[in-house]
Amino acid sequence: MTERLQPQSGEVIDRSTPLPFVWNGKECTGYVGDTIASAIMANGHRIFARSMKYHRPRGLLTADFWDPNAFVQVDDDPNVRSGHRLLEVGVTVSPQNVWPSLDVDVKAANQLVGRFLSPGFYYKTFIHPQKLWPAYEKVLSTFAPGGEVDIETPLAYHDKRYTHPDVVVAGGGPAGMAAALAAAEAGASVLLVEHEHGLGGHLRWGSDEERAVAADLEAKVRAAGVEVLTDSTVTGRYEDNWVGIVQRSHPIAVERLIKARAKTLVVAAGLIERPYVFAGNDRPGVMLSGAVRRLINLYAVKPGERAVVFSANDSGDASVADLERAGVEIAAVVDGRTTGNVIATHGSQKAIKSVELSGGRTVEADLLVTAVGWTAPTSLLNMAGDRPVYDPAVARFFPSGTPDNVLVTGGLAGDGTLDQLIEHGSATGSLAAGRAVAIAHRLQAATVRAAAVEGAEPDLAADVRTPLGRDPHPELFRSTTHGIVDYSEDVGSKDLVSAAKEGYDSVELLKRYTTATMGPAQGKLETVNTVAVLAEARGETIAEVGTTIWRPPYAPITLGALAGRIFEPERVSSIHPWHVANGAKPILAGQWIRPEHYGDPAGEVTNVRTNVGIIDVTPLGKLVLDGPDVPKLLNLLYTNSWNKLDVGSVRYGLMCAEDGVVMDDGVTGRLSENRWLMTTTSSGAGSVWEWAENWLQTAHPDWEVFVTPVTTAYTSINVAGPKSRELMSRLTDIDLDPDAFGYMKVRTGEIAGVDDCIMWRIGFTGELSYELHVPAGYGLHVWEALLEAGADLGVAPFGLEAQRIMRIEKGHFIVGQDTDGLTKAPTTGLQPLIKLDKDDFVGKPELTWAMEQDLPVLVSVKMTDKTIVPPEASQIVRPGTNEILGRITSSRYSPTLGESIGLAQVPPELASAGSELTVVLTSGERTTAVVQEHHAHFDPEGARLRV
Amino acid sequence: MLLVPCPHCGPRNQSDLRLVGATVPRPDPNATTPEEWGDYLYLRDNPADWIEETWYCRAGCRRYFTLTRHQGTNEFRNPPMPGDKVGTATYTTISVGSSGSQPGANIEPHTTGGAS
Amino acid sequence: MAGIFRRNGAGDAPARYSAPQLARKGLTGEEWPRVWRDHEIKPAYDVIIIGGGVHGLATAYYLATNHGITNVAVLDKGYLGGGGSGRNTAIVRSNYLTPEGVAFYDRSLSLYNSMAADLNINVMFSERGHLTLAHTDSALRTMHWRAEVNKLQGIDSSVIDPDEVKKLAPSLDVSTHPRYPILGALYHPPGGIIRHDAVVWGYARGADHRGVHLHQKTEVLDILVEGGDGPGGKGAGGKVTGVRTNKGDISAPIVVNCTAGWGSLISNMAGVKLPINTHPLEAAVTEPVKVFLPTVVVSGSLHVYVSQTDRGELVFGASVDPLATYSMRGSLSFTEELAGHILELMPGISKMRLLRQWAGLCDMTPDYSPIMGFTPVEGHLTDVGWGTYGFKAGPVSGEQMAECIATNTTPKLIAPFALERFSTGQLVGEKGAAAVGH
Amino acid sequence: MSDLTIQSPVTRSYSTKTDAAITLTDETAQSRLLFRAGTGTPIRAALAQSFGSSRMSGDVLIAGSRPDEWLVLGEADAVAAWSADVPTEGHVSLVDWTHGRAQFRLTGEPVRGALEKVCGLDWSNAMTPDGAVTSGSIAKVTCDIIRNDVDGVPSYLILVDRSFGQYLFDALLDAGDEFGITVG
Repeated sequence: MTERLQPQSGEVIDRSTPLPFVWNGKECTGYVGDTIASAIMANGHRIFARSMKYHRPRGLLTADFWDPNAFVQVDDDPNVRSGHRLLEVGVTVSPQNVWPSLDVDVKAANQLVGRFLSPGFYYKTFIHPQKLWPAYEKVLSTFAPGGEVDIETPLAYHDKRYTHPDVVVAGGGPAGMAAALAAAEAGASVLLVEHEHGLGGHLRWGSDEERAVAADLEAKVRAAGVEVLTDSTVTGRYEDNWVGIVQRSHPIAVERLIKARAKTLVVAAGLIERPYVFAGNDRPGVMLSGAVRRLINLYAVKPGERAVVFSANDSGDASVADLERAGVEIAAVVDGRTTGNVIATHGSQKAIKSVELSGGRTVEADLLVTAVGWTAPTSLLNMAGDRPVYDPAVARFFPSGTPDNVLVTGGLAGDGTLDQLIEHGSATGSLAAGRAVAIAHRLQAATVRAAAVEGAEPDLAADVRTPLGRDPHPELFRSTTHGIVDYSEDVGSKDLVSAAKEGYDSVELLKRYTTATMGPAQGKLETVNTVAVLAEARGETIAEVGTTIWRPPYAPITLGALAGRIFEPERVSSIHPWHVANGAKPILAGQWIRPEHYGDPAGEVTNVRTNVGIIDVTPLGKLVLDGPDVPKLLNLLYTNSWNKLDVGSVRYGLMCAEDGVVMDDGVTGRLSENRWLMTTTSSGAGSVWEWAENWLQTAHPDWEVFVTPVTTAYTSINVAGPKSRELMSRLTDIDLDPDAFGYMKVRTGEIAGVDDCIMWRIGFTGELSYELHVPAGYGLHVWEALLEAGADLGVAPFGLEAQRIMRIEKGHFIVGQDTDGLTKAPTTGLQPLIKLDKDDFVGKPELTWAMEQDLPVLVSVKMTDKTIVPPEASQIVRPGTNEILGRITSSRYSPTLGESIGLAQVPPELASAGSELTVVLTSGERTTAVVQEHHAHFDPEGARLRV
Repeated sequence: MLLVPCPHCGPRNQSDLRLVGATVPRPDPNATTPEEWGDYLYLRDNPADWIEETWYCRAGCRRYFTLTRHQGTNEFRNPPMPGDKVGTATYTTISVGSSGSQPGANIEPHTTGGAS
Repeated sequence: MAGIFRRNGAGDAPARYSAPQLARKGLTGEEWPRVWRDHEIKPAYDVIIIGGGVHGLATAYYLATNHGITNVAVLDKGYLGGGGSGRNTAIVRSNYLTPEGVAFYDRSLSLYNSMAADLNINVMFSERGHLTLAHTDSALRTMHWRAEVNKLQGIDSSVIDPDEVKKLAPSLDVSTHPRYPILGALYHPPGGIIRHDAVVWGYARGADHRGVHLHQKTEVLDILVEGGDGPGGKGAGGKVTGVRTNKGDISAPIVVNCTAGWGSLISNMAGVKLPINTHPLEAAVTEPVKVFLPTVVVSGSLHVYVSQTDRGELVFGASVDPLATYSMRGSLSFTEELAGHILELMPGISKMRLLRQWAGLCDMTPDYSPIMGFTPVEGHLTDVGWGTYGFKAGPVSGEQMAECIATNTTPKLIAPFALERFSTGQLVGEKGAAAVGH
Repeated sequence: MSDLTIQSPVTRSYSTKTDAAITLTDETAQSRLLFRAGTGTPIRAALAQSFGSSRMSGDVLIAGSRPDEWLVLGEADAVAAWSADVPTEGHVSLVDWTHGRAQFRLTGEPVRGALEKVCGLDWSNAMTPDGAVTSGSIAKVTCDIIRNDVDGVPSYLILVDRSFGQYLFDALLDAGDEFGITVG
């Protein structure tokens, strides 16, 4: 029976604050400072879970974060490491992977058929009849391990932080603390990150003297100004020492991801105790020495009544002393450094009754403690490019070489007395700080905004540390019997041997075939034993077999912490508050939120065609081009010619990439001799700007042109409709007489009392229209002035949908909708705008050839049945077949014409007016459409535009 | 998060820049053949080795410039951080900005490919 | 041409995989025979295939099975399935945008469907349906486009509304979410996931037992070519004579490049330059939880795709890293973006934990479509440039490449993917819908 | 137009506190000029400010915001007065940036902590001293940032595309929340 001990000198529990909680449906009580696992044990429970495949009862093994048997569900939080997570008041803790209960588990019947569940058994069965596999799959998927996700879980507050410390120390044991202290004393800014809830590493559950050393170091570390994060993990080391840290202890965030650009990283991750492989090694009551030491010394929990200890090192020896002090009877101590060995445990499924030792001896016990060696958790070093090398004399891996900005200390680097470890840590911290100085100097010197640096760049400090020694340790991986290697995945050494014999005999193949090391501990406990068993099967050494590469993250991170605050920028025009107040239906266009309509798009169309409408077109990309060489730039970027555009005029241009594919279009106006305003599509605003800069900076740095994006410096409003001139005349002194201000002209002046407005006569709608570009701080004012001044003219706002309908009525195409990633310029029907006689323009050679090719043609179409609007992207096929010839790219019902119209891409042979197209509707039914003579369905001569 | 040595701003996070692509000379548009032009549009050297490429410092100085990067290790010549790459003596060979060279002095004009 | 091919000695009959066999071996403790065997490398083969992934192994398998050509060696510098075949997210589907793509992947899907029986190994094909979400008007239009093209090709594919999306994947947030509303989805019932490693092992086992030699840890250092107009007699007009490996030279009149990540470097060895840039593609997996996500979910706008394995893990992927590189180190920013985007879609899973991330290499071509078939060097064929779609295409690529090799003519299904298209400008239109193509 | 005031993109109202450690101020109503100038132009001498740094010149702040770009910021009258007699000969571009950008100021001792939550730049005194000018992504939007301490208290001017104004303002308030922030 497990129970709470009398107060222990190093215990971290606060007995004055009991915490009630529920475990497996039973009321329990723990204390502040307890982990969930220690509290459960203290309440007399030893079984935490059932294993994944065979559903065998499992108890604590390591009693820490890596315990493979101690995953629990805490309220809506699945897969909680009960060996690590601190107990909180009132939580409901449930075992996972049990059905119907922890005590009675129907799936445990799997044990009976265990001999058939050989590795890869899935692959070898359920093949015939194939139709039945989905049914098998359904059953098998109920065996999925792990807790349950409540998909209604609310998204809690998560955030992130960037930091740029000189030194990050991963691991707050004695060496890590010494490194942090020395670095801080050398003047470095230091972030010390400790996975456990307190600093000290293995000293935390050590002797009084050891804990005193730890406390002293911790006090010095804190006094030196080191930023200390406990219950936090360095999860990854990425390129250029970009270090990921998950902080689980932040006061306002559930978990916080810290991204540190560390000048140097000190890895002091310590060592992880390795389990031993033998028959019955997963029976509840088999524990590692670290587990019993934690339970006794930190949490005052008695782990059993009568123990056998199999010890091959100091940790095992110390556990004997701890157990004795806790009143556990020591039935036997078996020394792994000589010839002693553990062969098997015997007992029930739920408990050990006896331990079989080498030499035929069997000892009664309910607890077996093993201390057979260590795994070096070299994950962070792997991520830094290190390929650790196995040392058989010490039975663990050691680093073989890290970059200059990654240093290793503590147990990962070697062995020594406590003093030696601290001394090595201290030297490592000094070295890290010294190197950080050189790196900081370089960064500061290279960064233009930074403060000036004095003197020459210091040399990178040389490594003059006295290396730590290596204490011999016997190679103890597997006994003479077979047992579990991967507890999470329920993979035994026998499985590994047979998989290797089958041909899966490289580490990677073996891993994939058996799933060993693929579970939640990601090989922290299992990797070395897996490699050792494979080496044994292949008759090779561990070094020859090699090891797998540990991938990030070092410890799992919640998706919430990785996401952090979810920043999804959104942008709005100055008129946005008005749109919201006036019932506009919002639509997302890239990052912009725009009005799709104000309730009645067809009515909005009619109002534009009969009165006057206004639309907020602020997202239209706008670039100011300044300089004498602007025409050269325009000639290069557009397919048409820009040599003779007068001041006060605007022109449409088509822009292609070098492969001749249409990339953008828009209108550019000449405001003065050397100043032009270019407009782009809304989605192209950013890319056209970068495109122009690219050509200017790399191909023509001698051209005198400055490009400045002014998209949101102006609020853009299109005023469209037969009454638009009347409306504008009420708000501006600019001469609007058609002779003075004709179609495709631009004027600047005052509108509604606002200076420096730009107005040009163009429009997408086909009506007389003025596009206003108003300084954005006054945009809402002008919008409201338009509505007020035009009330008697019937002025009303219209949205994107009305504009879409009107542009189809006019046969205007939209880049990216009516064109696609392969549409070359001639398809658009704008051949007159492709000036092959220009000396050069982007895409010229490709377009020269394209003019000769049979490319698809963009045409306007009417549906034969006026009421059918085929969805955009409906396919055009050869009659009577499924052969695709083209597609409807745009379609709407035209309220102006009272019929269904659209644009389509068709092959040249179907492009002439009157051609009948067979269109397949979503339902599969077919209808027909007829190609029109003009692109514009409405007012093909453009008379309404030019009035 | 790779640190990219912008010659104007200094080392910046990769997310602040955009890799435009390998630097390829543009054929004379009035004398090129479809094969040559196809090569210009599509064919890039793709070595696991040093490569000349164009970067655009999108969030910083908004300049295009050429850098030399190793496509196997992502190391830049002019490494911004010493000793990051294992097994290559990167630290002592070249220095950035500290030897009196003006930021931007190592930019060469070049032509870019057709990617947009 | 088939006359020049010889047979390797056929292998022992492979052990049949079945439940009774499993029971018998379980009771008797009898061991399973090796899935594939080790052979001495012969001095010459009829066909050498570089790359022991699903493409290379399937090509070898179909050469032996469909064409009786067995004097074939598959060379891999590492272990079988260690590249893209073992690093992908195991999604299969056929709802592509172009008729070429649809026809091709539909054949692949039907081969996947019968694979368990054909190869006598349970590849755990889970035909669970595939949802591609649309968050914008234009994305919805593209979904319609794909659906219509698919339907005309006989593929089960349609656009469904948010309510139907919710029924298929209850964890998705289909409310009028302010930022990325789910406006609809392309639903493709035949899409699903498969146990990718089993596919590799199945083909390897099948090829081995038909006499193909599989040589792991055999790295090709050079492709030997004579008579070409480039340096060293390589390049256009040349003729392949064999390969040089870390284990010596091997003669062969036909050398097929079935690699991913190193595709351009391998063909460069023959003097053939390919329009390929190599980019890493990252993926990640969570800890297992009880199964709650029954379909494959893809969002192009959010650059994420996700499915849940029968083991309960969520498997995530994204679009390729814009940095062209051969470095396969994982990045933190990938997992950050991924988590942010997945929580946009499924805000209820914020407490799930990301367990492991990894990267694979993708050879990207300008039109996101492969380069298959003959090259200007006689005897050097490619099956490369698969970008992010390689795994899905494995079976059909193998089948078609085998036919190409055996008949010395280009089969119709792969004709659109010829190398020449980049100089004639006949690019394949798959790029249009390929922001995230899973 | 004298009765018109420049509308701010920040249109929501916020409560203010007196004891907050950080103050966020909306300075969009100030004037902003953007100069770009080719090498050898006389205005470069008049601006006399290198890329990455800034200084007060009378009542205006002159910042070298790009290798060939300068910002001049201040109250409308001061900016108008300053720009009245700058030489604009040669290859020079002058764009009134007043309406193109929202301008916010974050002031307070813990501002660095707030910025570190939303921006990956190094805000240490060595890398970003008073007067430093840079640009970078804040909450995923590209901003111009000028460190412009007020009476020795760290203070940063943040300029962003006007259309992102409300979004960024909210993101900054959120970032400052854990330190105590108020709208000034």
